[in-house]
Amino acid sequence: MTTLLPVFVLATSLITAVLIFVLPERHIRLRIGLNLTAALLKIVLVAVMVAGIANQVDYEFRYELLPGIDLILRADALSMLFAGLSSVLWLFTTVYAIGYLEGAPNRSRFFGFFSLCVASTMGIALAGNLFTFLIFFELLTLSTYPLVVHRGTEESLKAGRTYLQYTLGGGAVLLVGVALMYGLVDQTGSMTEFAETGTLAAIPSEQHFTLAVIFFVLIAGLGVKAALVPLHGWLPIAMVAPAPVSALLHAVAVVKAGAFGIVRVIYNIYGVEFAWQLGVLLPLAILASITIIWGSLRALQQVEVKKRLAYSTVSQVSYIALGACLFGPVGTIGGIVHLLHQGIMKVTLFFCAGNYAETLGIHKIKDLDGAGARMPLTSIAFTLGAFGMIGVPPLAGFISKWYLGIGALDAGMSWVIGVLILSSMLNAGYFLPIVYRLWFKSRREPWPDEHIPRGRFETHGLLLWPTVATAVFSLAAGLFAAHAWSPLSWSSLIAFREYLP
Amino acid sequence: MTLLMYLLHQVPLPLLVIFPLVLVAFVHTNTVRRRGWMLIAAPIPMLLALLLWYGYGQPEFVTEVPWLMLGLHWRIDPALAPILLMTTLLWTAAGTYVWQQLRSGGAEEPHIARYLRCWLLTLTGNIGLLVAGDIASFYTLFALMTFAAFGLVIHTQTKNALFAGKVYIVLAVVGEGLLLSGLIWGAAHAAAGELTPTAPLLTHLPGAIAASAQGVWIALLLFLGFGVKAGLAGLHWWLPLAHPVAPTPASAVLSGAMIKAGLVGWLLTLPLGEFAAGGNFASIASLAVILGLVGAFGAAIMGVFAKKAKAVLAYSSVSQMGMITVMLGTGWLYDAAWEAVFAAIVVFSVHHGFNKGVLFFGVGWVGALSGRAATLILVLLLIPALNLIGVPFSSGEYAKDLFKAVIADLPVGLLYPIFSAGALATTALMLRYFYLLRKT
Amino acid sequence: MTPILLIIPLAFAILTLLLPRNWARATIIPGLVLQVGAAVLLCIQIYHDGPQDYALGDWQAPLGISLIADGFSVTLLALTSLVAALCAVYAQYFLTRYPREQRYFWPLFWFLLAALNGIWLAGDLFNLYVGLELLGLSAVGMVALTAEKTTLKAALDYLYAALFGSLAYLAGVALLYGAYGTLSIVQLSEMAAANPTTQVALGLMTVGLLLKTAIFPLHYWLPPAHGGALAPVSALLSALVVKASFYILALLWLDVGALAVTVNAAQAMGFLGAGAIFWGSWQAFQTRQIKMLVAYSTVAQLGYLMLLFPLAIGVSEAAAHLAWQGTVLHLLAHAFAKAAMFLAVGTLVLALGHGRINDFGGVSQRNPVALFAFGLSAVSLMGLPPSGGFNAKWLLLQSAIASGQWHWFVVMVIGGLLTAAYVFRVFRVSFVQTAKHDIQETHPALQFSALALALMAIGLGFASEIPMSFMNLTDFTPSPGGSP
Amino acid sequence: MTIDLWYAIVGSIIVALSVFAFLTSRHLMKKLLAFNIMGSGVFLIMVGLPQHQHGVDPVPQALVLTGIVVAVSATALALVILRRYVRAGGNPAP
Repeated sequence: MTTLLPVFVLATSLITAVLIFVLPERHIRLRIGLNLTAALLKIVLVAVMVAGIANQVDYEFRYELLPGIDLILRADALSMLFAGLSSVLWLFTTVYAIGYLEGAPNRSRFFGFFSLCVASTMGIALAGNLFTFLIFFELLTLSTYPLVVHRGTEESLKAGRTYLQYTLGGGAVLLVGVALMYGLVDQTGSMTEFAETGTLAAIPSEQHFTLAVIFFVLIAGLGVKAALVPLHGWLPIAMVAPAPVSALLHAVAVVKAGAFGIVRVIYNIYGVEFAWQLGVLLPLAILASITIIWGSLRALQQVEVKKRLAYSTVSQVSYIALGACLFGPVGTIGGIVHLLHQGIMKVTLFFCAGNYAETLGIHKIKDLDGAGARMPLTSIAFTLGAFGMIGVPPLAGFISKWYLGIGALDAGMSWVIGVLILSSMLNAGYFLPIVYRLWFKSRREPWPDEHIPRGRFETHGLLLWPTVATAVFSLAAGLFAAHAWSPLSWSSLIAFREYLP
Repeated sequence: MTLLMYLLHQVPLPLLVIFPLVLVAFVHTNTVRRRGWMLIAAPIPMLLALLLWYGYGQPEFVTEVPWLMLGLHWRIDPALAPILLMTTLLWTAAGTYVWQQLRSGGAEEPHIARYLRCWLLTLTGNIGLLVAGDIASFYTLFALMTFAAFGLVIHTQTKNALFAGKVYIVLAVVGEGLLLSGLIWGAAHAAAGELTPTAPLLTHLPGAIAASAQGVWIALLLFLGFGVKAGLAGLHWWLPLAHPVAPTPASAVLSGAMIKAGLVGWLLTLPLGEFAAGGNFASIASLAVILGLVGAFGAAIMGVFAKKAKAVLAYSSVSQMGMITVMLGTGWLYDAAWEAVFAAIVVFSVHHGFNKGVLFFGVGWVGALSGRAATLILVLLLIPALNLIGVPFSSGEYAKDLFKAVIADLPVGLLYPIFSAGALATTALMLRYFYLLRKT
Repeated sequence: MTPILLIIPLAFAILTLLLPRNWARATIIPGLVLQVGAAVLLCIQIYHDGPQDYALGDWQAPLGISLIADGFSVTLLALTSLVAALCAVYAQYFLTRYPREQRYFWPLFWFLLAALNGIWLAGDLFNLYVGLELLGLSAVGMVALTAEKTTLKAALDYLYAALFGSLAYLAGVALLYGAYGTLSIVQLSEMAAANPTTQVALGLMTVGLLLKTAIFPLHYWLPPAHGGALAPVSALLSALVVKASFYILALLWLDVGALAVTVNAAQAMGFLGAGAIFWGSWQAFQTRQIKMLVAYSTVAQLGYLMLLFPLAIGVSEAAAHLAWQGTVLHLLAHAFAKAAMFLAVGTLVLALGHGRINDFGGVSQRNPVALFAFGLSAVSLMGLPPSGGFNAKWLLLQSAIASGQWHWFVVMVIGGLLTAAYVFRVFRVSFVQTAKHDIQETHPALQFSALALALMAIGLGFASEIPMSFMNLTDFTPSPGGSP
Repeated sequence: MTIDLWYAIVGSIIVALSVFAFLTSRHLMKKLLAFNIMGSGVFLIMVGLPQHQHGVDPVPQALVLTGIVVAVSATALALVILRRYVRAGGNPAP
């Protein structure tokens, strides 16, 4: 059972994907049932594994793909953080997508690739070595492309092309890095397995330069998905995708896969202490800081809601990389917990953006005037998400920033505080005007394109409740941060295991 | 009586603080005009608890909820209790004012529901931060107050109000940023060595800052960060803009209570008293004195040329807060005298809070009434005005004398006469205030 | 056991030639079952008992025909049976629209199979020649089936290339026999020394085989032939036929003439491969017709096979071993993937009635399975995981790293991206919702046989162990020799 | 220098000439003829080269015989296709 559980977790969405592809377009109810059952089942399985991990159970599945190279699915504390995030958000995004795409064509294809995308994310979360990670990383690229171009318009096809150029290029660079790692450093296949304190510390010093080079090749490959400047160009363009895709892509799947990979490389391959000695963390930290500031500055200039959120993602995801570069347990906690916090907050924001677009036809920020009165729950959710992003307590974002800040000081990088604060202010600069428009401006002209009239709720229930739920999560994650089962406590567990072998 | 005693120990502080927050959920656009009582009810539980607490001889009153946020630690701080009492009373009074307005249909503007929600949120933050003992929740409530007050500032939605709101929010965000960096920096030192820092208590902060090599910079960040709220000269621009445009009762709490939140922040986090021994912070303390003096007199000059009574009062607040800043700076410089200065600051701020509140209400009353009643009010308003000036036998004189008694023994040179001259500045402002009131 | 694999296809070839049309059709399924069954049985036997030699009719070499079944040959036999079987299933349904062509398709199909099996099993150079000729003639016949002007021209070009190549090869055989007095591969590999005769012979044979394998710049005949033929024919041609001449080439360079080849020559072969990768990909990116795209893709993919020579000659044994494994895996993966791709494309063209890539809008709704099969095979061709193509690329990359040949490393990485560039052209348009004209439904068997092949290409990524374990049965590791 | 080697040398010359013809001719029929001549050359080499060592070797004879059969059938196929091509309107000398 401990061997097969990781496989089952992966299979829940993989098999769902296959079944959905096979299912004809018209079996709507069956498809919905299938989707939701699988999503719930996955959450249950992940929960079982989380409980197991807390009790030091090892879940590992191994299969020899090539001589000396294994496909490893293994659950450790870090992977469960990501897996938990993906499984929970899969459920919500699925519900949301069902509402969002009601009556749209090609739903079978959409949900099929959607499940496939989640399966890849799960694979990334559970990957036990670099090779397995690479496999699912590429699979993610392939399964998200159909989602980006789903609408089939000229614009989305163009976006899809850009998306591919970046992600396939990044994948190739990552392949180079991984191949170099296996070929030059690791002849036995055991050093590229993710281990809790890294595996490379024992490498003789004449190979250190090679290791540093490989590190940056790997980061360059991962950085495309993690949208590190200057590799972030695809992200705002990919905004043409339907809202649930943007939500999933930006909050969980693609960007997180990149960030998660960076964390894996630093902590579980190089080992943070070794990486620190190697001197590769500082350049990465600087790059991440530049990304944080640059993303925020660009976000300020955007006039479309989703574009602004996209640049905000560019900025926020780099917090994770930044946290990973801070040598010390507190910084680690900050980076890792932000992986989850940013996920739920950003998914909330994208859900809201989707709600405004779907209900009232609002795409531009200037059209949001007075939307708070028309759609109060959505707007409250947006406000919570936005304040969370700024880092206002007691929301989740504050917890991340708090730990990142203290971690930076512990690591002796006090300039990071400046980055954090500047970013917070820029965040305030681009989110507060939206919040202001929502609540304090009044509506004069009619809505641009009102699809869903005000009924029992402000919009379609399937659009509303996932939004509210994730908003509540982002509040709860901050409010109950010190609780034993909070993301923060789980991240602390990860950090403990990293620093205290 | 034992029952009350029991309640006092068992009812956790968070419930008292959260109560207004719960009320927010019951504000609806349709019924809002009948729900004005909520504003009075909101601070009442805390007021009662506080009175009980005083009645029972100020026992230790602490609530700890380790799983909430980064570990919640709330207490009633005996030293700050007078400010807490003043704050709750002022909010109750102002709430009554709004209730009265709503009943008489005086507040016909739209967005009244939003106004009430923001009011309750601001109130929660303002009262809560005075009982918050850990950094995280303190900052949470401080931020809540800051952002919710934006709704009070721009409530009337006139052009001036929107401009004031803009200035307010920009300064507030800058202030929050300075504050957060200072708090994190300080907390990092307070939590040094721990693997997972839950937020340290505020009481640990001054010591940690004093012990830190970069303590001066941390202290500067905190001083400036709270200074935005406390109307420190140079960071005060939002005050004279916001007060004339905000509704009268909102101005009253803004100027009377909220402005003190910045002061409380200083008192709680800065390395004052014993932590300042050795003169490490002399540079910032001197800065505080200078900025305080600039505020005290500069605001008076500006205020004399103000065109609106409420603007005059706003400048007066800046001026009065300048005097408090002078007191703080002096106490900071001479750490041995800090105990006495601290007492003086608390008394002064309570005195200013009440009197300034009443003066703001006065603007509203005079505006609403006419003829004899107005004249009567004007006469009655002389009392708080004289109090502020500090004429003999007034609360102002008492508060200032406390401080003067301290600095009389210190080698402060010209500070004593200059501080005394502050009364002249206040007098000028009050004259201008009455002049403008009479004109309306 | 071994000769059965030659007897079955030959017998069915004659049977289908002689029997009336309807009867001939009825024999196909039994024939396929027999063929696949025999291949599987042989695999099992070899796995248990090790490599086997068999002298046909007990006539010993050099006059007799000797068959050698080792790990490598049975792997290829199994591949051939599988791919051919699925192509045959496809052809059964596809050819219902081409009754006349059907008449000749089946005999040619079986002859083709016999020729392939003969090549895989041949133990001497002359049998390889006979196999090559039979293969060439039946393949040309298949290309010419539709008897349209363009396909006839393509068939002629193909035929001339094949004939020219065969004669060049035969001349080389003649030289080798003149020098060493034997044609047995085993004996020659021990005797062939690095002298001018051997090198000239090898040179002649290499040129002939390069022409037959359509390696850049001698690939001119392939795109029209593969792109113009009927879909099942293209699939067989691209997946299997070109591999046969490559197989012989590899045999010559790494086994027969291992002592005679030079590192520089091997590098030159690699440059041809790199040229094929870039030129083929570029042409595939340019073309407007989907079948031409797939055909040019074959040109490019064959380039990877050529990288075997620089990666395996003049390097350490470990690197050579990796290169060899990678190449074999690539050969298998490409066979599955390319067959799947041609079948899928054939289905799409059938449904749309044309092959213009830019007018592929709406195809995803009506033929999702075929499109999906195309997608899966593309994954393998691009070398993205999880797929056989990825595993092959990985091994080749590792080999390049192990021998420090970074230029080939770069070529392979860029090659993968170029592949992506042209296959995504197809996906791109397939997402356009609006169809410009009617799209017909196609028979599910057409779609699913393509899908089955594509799944095999993907599945190879998880089952690479199987061919590898067969490979290990053969002591055929390229020798580390090679004079500078 | 035996007579057999002469065969081989003549064979090489024939091959060389026919290769030239094959590559330079445009007409498909000419190409086919060139191919046939080339085949003859190769066969000459085949029988010629090995003979000089130890008398008559049966193997090359057998090989050439097979080769001739193959060449004839290939020529036949080429002729069929060529005829079809011309009938379909194709230009035999493109």
